[in-house]
Amino acid sequence: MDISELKPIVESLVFVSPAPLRPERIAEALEIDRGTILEALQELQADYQRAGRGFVLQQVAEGFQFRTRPEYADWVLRLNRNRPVRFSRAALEALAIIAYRQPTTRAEIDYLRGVDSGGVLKTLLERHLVRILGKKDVPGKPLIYGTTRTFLEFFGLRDLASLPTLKEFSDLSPAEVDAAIASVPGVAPHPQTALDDA
Amino acid sequence: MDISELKPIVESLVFVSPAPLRPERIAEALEIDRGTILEALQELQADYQRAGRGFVLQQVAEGFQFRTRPEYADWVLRLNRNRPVRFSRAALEALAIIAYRQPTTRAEIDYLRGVDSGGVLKTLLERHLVRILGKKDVPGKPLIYGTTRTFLEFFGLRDLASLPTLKEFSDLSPAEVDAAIASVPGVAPHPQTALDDA
Amino acid sequence: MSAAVVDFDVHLSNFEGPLDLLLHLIRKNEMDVYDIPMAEITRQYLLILDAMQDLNLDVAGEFLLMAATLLHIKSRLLLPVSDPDEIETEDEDPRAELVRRLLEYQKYKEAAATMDGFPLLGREVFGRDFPAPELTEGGEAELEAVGLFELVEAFRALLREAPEPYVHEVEAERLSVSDRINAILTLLLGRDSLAFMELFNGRPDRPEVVVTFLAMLELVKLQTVRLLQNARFGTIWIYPAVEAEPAPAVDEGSLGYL
Repeated sequence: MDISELKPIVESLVFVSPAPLRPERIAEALEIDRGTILEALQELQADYQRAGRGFVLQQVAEGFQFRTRPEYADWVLRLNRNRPVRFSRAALEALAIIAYRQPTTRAEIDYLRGVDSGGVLKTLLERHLVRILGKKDVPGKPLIYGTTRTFLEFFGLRDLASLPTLKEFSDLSPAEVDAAIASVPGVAPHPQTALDDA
Repeated sequence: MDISELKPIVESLVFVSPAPLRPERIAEALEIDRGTILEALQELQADYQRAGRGFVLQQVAEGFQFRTRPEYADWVLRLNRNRPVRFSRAALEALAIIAYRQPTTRAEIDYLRGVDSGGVLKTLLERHLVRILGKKDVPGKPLIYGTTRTFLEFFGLRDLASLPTLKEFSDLSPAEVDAAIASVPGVAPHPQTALDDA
Repeated sequence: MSAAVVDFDVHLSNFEGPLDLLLHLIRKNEMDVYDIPMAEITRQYLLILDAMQDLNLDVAGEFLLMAATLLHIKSRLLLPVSDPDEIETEDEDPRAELVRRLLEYQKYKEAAATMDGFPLLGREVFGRDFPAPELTEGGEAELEAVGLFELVEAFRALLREAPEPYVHEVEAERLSVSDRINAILTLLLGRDSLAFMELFNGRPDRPEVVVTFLAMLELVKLQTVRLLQNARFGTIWIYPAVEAEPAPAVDEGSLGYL
């Protein structure tokens, strides 16, 4: 099959998929090598970009998905009468920490933000942006958290590596943070006693 | 707004609609007369027809909808057939009960879920997530069930001890437990339509 | 209260936490984060906390804990250094950990702001998060038992489509749940399945959708019908619960968790 025949087929498969479609799955279904599929996808991507269409082909969460152009957001929201997705600053901060430091623990998030993050963590779990990866092999066996595929889909990221690099002001190693958490009563603050100490 | 500006907007609205979209609804959302909308839709229809695309704009009962070209139906079916497994809520519930209470019996699972679990239990056995450990030494000799190595692999757990304990969920709401369970790889969460603020 | 504090919109709720507040003070006073004047920043920080308490606002424990930390660092800076060697070894600058935390926090704060600037799914961009009808009409797909969630989703979609009620046009008799139950059962007579959408003629209005929903729930509760769906958000099929031949293979025999 040549690429001009392949393109509309690939297009239809991406179109019917409710989630980003991986090139591997297309390759498997069509019994065509992944490289050729990827080529077709990239050509389609360029075609859509060029043509001033209502939606474009985006590479996201290790797959490909059609998505509307950002400039039409208001119209879509008006049609669906939906409220747009919103994140509180607290949720975004916690999410950023988890995204960049995963696997990470609740204590680490609390320490880095300087405030209790239980509530936001719950919200992030409920929204399937964050998941429990398991338990950390340290005393107390705290749960460790990481981001999900849904996180990549929400933020339109191809994979975790495509997160923008952090501005390096300083870098606390996980070991340093652990040590600090152990030595600072910041995790469960008792304001009165703390004030007396001072 | 002239028709060339209008077309991609209309295109994006039809694209995001799960059901056929009536021109009246588009007209309402965009505050543009129905005739103009209909004109844009018909032009789009012709564009898609002409271009040899993977899908076309079709007028179906009461509205417009993008549909893949009928000649690609076989490919779509092939893609669909090797779709990743999806857990039903019932299967997840039964699996959670078995994971946390093993060794456990069918009667116990039925009792805890309040419904018959024969069907889901069969599915879990077929998928090798659950196995029969033996028979319980009580009258009737009911079969007892436990989880398998496949279960651990599927959920990315090293061993059963690394399953988060129920106590760790104790101060979490049922919704959060759901979220935590659903955030496990391979378990697709319900697609979120409108997310509320944190 | 000093002018420096008054002129600034004193709301701890504007700050994500004590680190955020400290960063604000450092930036506002153009202080060098690597050489923070502890006496001055502690003074300003405490003034803001006092103002909060004057306003009877609850000051979160984290803010008080940071106040304690600032006072502690300040007092350690005031201690005379007896042995110069001591500084070289264990005792680094008492401010060091605070500085590291501030810089680290700033890093994630900026990352969060950057991420918020991305085109978000459901805010700036939208996809098709539902399987296309092509996927659900093949009939080959395995049927999954429908749960309450899917049912409610289907009705929500209908309600979005349904026009607002024309209050005076609604006749009370038309809206009886028991009538609707009978109507559904009649439709089912002699058929082995019924597509959910067949329950509605043309464009239903809201009361009709709601009454049909209630009738369906009632029928499910009475175990008179079973609901099956070939894919999430696919067509919902209604089957009579008592039937000559078994329903297609499904995950679960009945409406699992209703």
